Amino acid sequence: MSHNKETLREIVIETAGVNPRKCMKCGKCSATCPAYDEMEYHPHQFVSMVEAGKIEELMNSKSIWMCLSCFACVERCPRGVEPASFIEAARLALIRQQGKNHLKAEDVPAKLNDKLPGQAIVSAFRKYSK
Amino acid sequence: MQEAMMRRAKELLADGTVNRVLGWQKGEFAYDHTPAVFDSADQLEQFVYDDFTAANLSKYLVKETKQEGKILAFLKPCDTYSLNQLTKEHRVNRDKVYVVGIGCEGKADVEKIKALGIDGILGIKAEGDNFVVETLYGNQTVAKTDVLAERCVVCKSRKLMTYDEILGEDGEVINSNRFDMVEKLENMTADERFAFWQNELSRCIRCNACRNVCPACTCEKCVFDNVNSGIANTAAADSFEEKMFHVIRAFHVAGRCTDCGECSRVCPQGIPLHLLNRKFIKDINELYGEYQAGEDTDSKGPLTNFTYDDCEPSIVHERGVE
Amino acid sequence: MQVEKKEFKPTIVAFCCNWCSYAGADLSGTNRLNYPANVKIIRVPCSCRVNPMFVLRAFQRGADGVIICGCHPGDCHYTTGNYYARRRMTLLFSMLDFLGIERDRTRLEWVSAAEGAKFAKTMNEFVEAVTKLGENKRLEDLRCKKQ
Amino acid sequence: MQRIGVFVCWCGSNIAGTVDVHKVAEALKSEPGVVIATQYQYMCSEAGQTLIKDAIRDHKLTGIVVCSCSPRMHEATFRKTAAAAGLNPYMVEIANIREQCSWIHKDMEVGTEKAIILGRAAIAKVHLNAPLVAGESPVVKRALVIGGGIAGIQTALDIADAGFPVDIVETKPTIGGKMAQIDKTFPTLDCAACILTPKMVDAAQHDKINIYAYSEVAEVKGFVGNFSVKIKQKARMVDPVKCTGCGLCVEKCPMKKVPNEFNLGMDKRSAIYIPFAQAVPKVATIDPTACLKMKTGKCGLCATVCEAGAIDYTQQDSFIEEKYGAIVVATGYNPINLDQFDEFAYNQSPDVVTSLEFERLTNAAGPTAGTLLRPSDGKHPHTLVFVQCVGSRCDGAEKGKSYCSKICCMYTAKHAMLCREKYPDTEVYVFYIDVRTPGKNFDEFYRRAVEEYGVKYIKGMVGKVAPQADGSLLVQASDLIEGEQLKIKADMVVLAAAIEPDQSARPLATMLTASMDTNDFFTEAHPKLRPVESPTAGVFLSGCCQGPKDIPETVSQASGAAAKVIGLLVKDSLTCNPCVAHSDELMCNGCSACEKVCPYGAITYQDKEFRMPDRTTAIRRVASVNPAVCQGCGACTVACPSGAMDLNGFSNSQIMAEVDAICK
Repeated sequence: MSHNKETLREIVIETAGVNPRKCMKCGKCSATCPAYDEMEYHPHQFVSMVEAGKIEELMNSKSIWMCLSCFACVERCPRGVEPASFIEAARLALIRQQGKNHLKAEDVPAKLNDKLPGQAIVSAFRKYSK
Repeated sequence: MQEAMMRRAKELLADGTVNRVLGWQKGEFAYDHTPAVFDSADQLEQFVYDDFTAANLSKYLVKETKQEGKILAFLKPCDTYSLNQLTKEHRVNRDKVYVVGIGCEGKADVEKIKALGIDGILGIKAEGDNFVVETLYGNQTVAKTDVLAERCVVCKSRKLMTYDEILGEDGEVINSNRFDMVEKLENMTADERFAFWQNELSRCIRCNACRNVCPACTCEKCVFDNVNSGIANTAAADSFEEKMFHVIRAFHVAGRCTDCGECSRVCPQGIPLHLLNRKFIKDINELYGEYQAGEDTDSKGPLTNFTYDDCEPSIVHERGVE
Repeated sequence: MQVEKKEFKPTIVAFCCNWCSYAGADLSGTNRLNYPANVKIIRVPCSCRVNPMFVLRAFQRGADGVIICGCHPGDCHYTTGNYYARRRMTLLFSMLDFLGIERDRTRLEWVSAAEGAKFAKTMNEFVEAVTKLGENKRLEDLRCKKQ
Repeated sequence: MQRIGVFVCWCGSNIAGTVDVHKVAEALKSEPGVVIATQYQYMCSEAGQTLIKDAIRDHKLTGIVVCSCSPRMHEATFRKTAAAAGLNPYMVEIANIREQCSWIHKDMEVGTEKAIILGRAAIAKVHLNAPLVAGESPVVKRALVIGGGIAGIQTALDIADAGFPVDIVETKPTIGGKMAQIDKTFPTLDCAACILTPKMVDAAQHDKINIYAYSEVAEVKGFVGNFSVKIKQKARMVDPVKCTGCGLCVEKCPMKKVPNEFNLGMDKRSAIYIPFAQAVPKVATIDPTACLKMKTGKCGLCATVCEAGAIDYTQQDSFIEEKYGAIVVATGYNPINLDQFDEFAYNQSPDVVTSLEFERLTNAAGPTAGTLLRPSDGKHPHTLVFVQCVGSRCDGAEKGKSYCSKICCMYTAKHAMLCREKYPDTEVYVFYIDVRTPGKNFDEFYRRAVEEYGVKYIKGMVGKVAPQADGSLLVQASDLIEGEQLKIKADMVVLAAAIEPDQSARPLATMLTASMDTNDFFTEAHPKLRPVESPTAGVFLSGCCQGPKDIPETVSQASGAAAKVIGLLVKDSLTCNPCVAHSDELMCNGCSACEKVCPYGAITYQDKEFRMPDRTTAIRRVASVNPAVCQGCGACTVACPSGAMDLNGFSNSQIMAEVDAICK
């Protein structure tokens, strides 16, 4: 099902529960983001993209899967804008569509290795599947 | 006790410390003794003191102390609280009163005797712990404790607060549960409370007995009698004005009322007016700390005082039953 | 003939202290923040000037809600006025509640000269609460009722 | 019967836009006592006022009601108009049909109906107005300045130059404030001490200025023109008269390990100390918490060394009571506490400093005698990182301040420029969100830092500062223009911390009943039109106590406040507010409930003789209100059960008449 640009943006903002307009473009979230280098869109860009309504590009980007959801950006943002919530909302908007689960339960055992902490698996399921 | 008081009064009259005596004299019946001023020893023959001399004499001192000479006053413990409060408000000149504090075991309430179905009362004699009531239809005996006045059942203190001498023994402050009825009302729903007070206050005939007897209500000219006060009214035209008179009167005496219970005692319609004043006292105690009006003659009353961290009025919304 | 039910519009009397809440009301006006028109404001020098008589008078004359606004404790232009108002109004509201009058008909709110938005929000909330309660039946004086 | 004139103002379209002014005038014409009801575009204009004056004369009006904007705007104007036409100025009532009616209701019909009701309430009130005459109260021709920074000094100098005596109260042992701690000042880079100390000396030598250093305001009573202030002089244990400031005691004092507040704790001072060389008054002060003699009774070396015999260990705090006509608040600012910002590792590494600490490090009288060295190992820093907006422009609720602190961009440009100029080998980064340079020669100054001195300005914030094992600081920041994440090894990090009011401001505001905003800055009477006065009459604001500002603005505001004070002190007496309480002796019970609630102690009692109803005379205790002291708050009118106490201008009957008119 395709959403037109307006309702998708509203859904993302509503699920994130934060007002993107509060962002004053200081870039502190990107400064603290440990996964900065692997992302083509950086945390401060998520916020301005959500505000501009460019949700499709965000959903098709690699960045939303690179986010470790360590919430450093949420902790450090002086205006309380919570960029991580926007990434999470974008992810949810994507994986909630039909058959878009990023992580299927059956291909987990293949990825397992002993160094992988249990918590990582749990958080992966939280992030990557409905 | 009556003889001791009469003897003492005569002595003080004779040696000139006082030139008149404030006490009670027999009324029409055996139970309605009225306060009276006795100027001479032989007038004192009329003097009476028993379980029905319940009137609080301190309010009479407002007028009496304006006259010449010192006056002897017999005050029960709860009366002495009122005298302290009147002294604090400069309504009574304390040095022109010679106070004889009298111990008190509680006064009887004739309405309670009548409520037991006894009528046609000719005389009442106290014998030990009960009363012998002579009536047209023969005698009845009634236990004193069954007909004790409500305010004496929940008496707050038998301690004499101010006195120049004592007859009988001084008592102690009593930790009584005088707020139970108020609590019961508070736990009712708003509709039940409204119905209760609508029923009670609708019986008010605005005889102003409560105002005239209240030792805290000593204004030179009462707001309700003063034509240009804006709320002058001497008779309640509808249920609003019935409530308004009693709420504003309760507000004026709030923080000053010593809970002496006179207003309910004299109310011909038997309206429990003391509950309004006790509600204010209970609120003040709970919200701003224990305060007993009349305990001293210099402390600042709760409504002429404040602390920086008093509670907000919204507490009324959070408390109690919806 | 179907009697058109006149949509209940409460009459609200607001006592605003000249230094803070009246200025707050003006500020909410300057910012064009609207609140219902049935709130009418009476200017008093300080919240401690509001006598319980005035509150009862307002209810008698047909008001459905009375709200008193004053400076935040500590900000009073007369240093201690609002502390006395706080005690008096707490006891008055408690007594009205004791008599069974609906609690939401009376309210006290601290609004500073810089809080235009808060003033408008408070008024909107208060009118909504009073409208929910309906007409003031328990403290009404029939002679003053609008026919 | 009153003859009332009603004048409805259009206020251009402000009122006429959503209120049918003709209908309002028409409706109010039929109110009892109204003889004329007209409307006009601008009642407050010259023409409007003439319209009123003519109406008063033609219709012999005894009272007027103006339905217009808030009384707080033009009540005074219309009172003057009435007075000019011979009508008592207090027979004027204003119905606020703009801020509280036309501006907040869109629907014309609703607005008109409400305007009519508000008009009726004002008419009901004016019927009961009594002509009042404003009393006079004397003005004490002396001013008090609280705070001895550049703001306080400048205000005091200006007031003293106008010939009025001024007292400065400063909590620290010397005046000078924050400016004394600053090295250079922007935008001209002249040395702060060089331009400040002459003013401090002028203040000390000025015969009209009296300085209470090491003192604080304990209590303020009274009102404009008539304040009585109790000043607490903290004990210095040194007699200010005898002490010559030679500093011998400071040298000889054995206890040398006390953190020196003047250098923000970056070096140590002795127990008996003089904050800095040019201190005014140049008097030693003993720190009782550190002095061995005070704590253990041993030592006493300074007393033996002092030739002037100025040391006196038994000195106690003393109080001075003084009368003033005006009070100026100049309590200044402090950098905020940075504990909440642990991402910058301010508490973890001594090399992360605030800008004020950086000032001290570059200052010749500072802990490193002017050479910029790393506080941790004293080495020369090669790479410096300046971080802007630390704690400023946050959401203000849990963390930091919501406002911009205004001066950081400029002083950081100054620091960066000085650092590059003195140490060309250093690399200086400044991470900013926006560089704000709103002043004369400000932007040119910032461009010089970038173009001439090569300061690297990077748009983006620093996210994290991590102290490394080798003592350097790893700064992780984002460069929003290049879209990169930078990791810089820095030797020093300077945080441009937000500034907040001095913590002595809040208790002082309560004492002065001056109101403050949620950030504890003093609220000005009007943000644009009266920025140097507090709403509380007689209290004036100078410098950062009213909001963040730089030195040029502080000095101009200080002179502004001084001008206002001089305007007040020139008057011999002030017309005082006639809307004061008065007691009806016949009804007064003398129960002193009113005296207990009066905040100004304006009520006294006396025994008076009265003819009683039964032709006897009696002495009765009755209250009487002193109109000069009473400010008209009305607390007494409610405490008085019998209604004897009433308030002019807001009497019981008037307020009840307004209630009736509104509810009708």
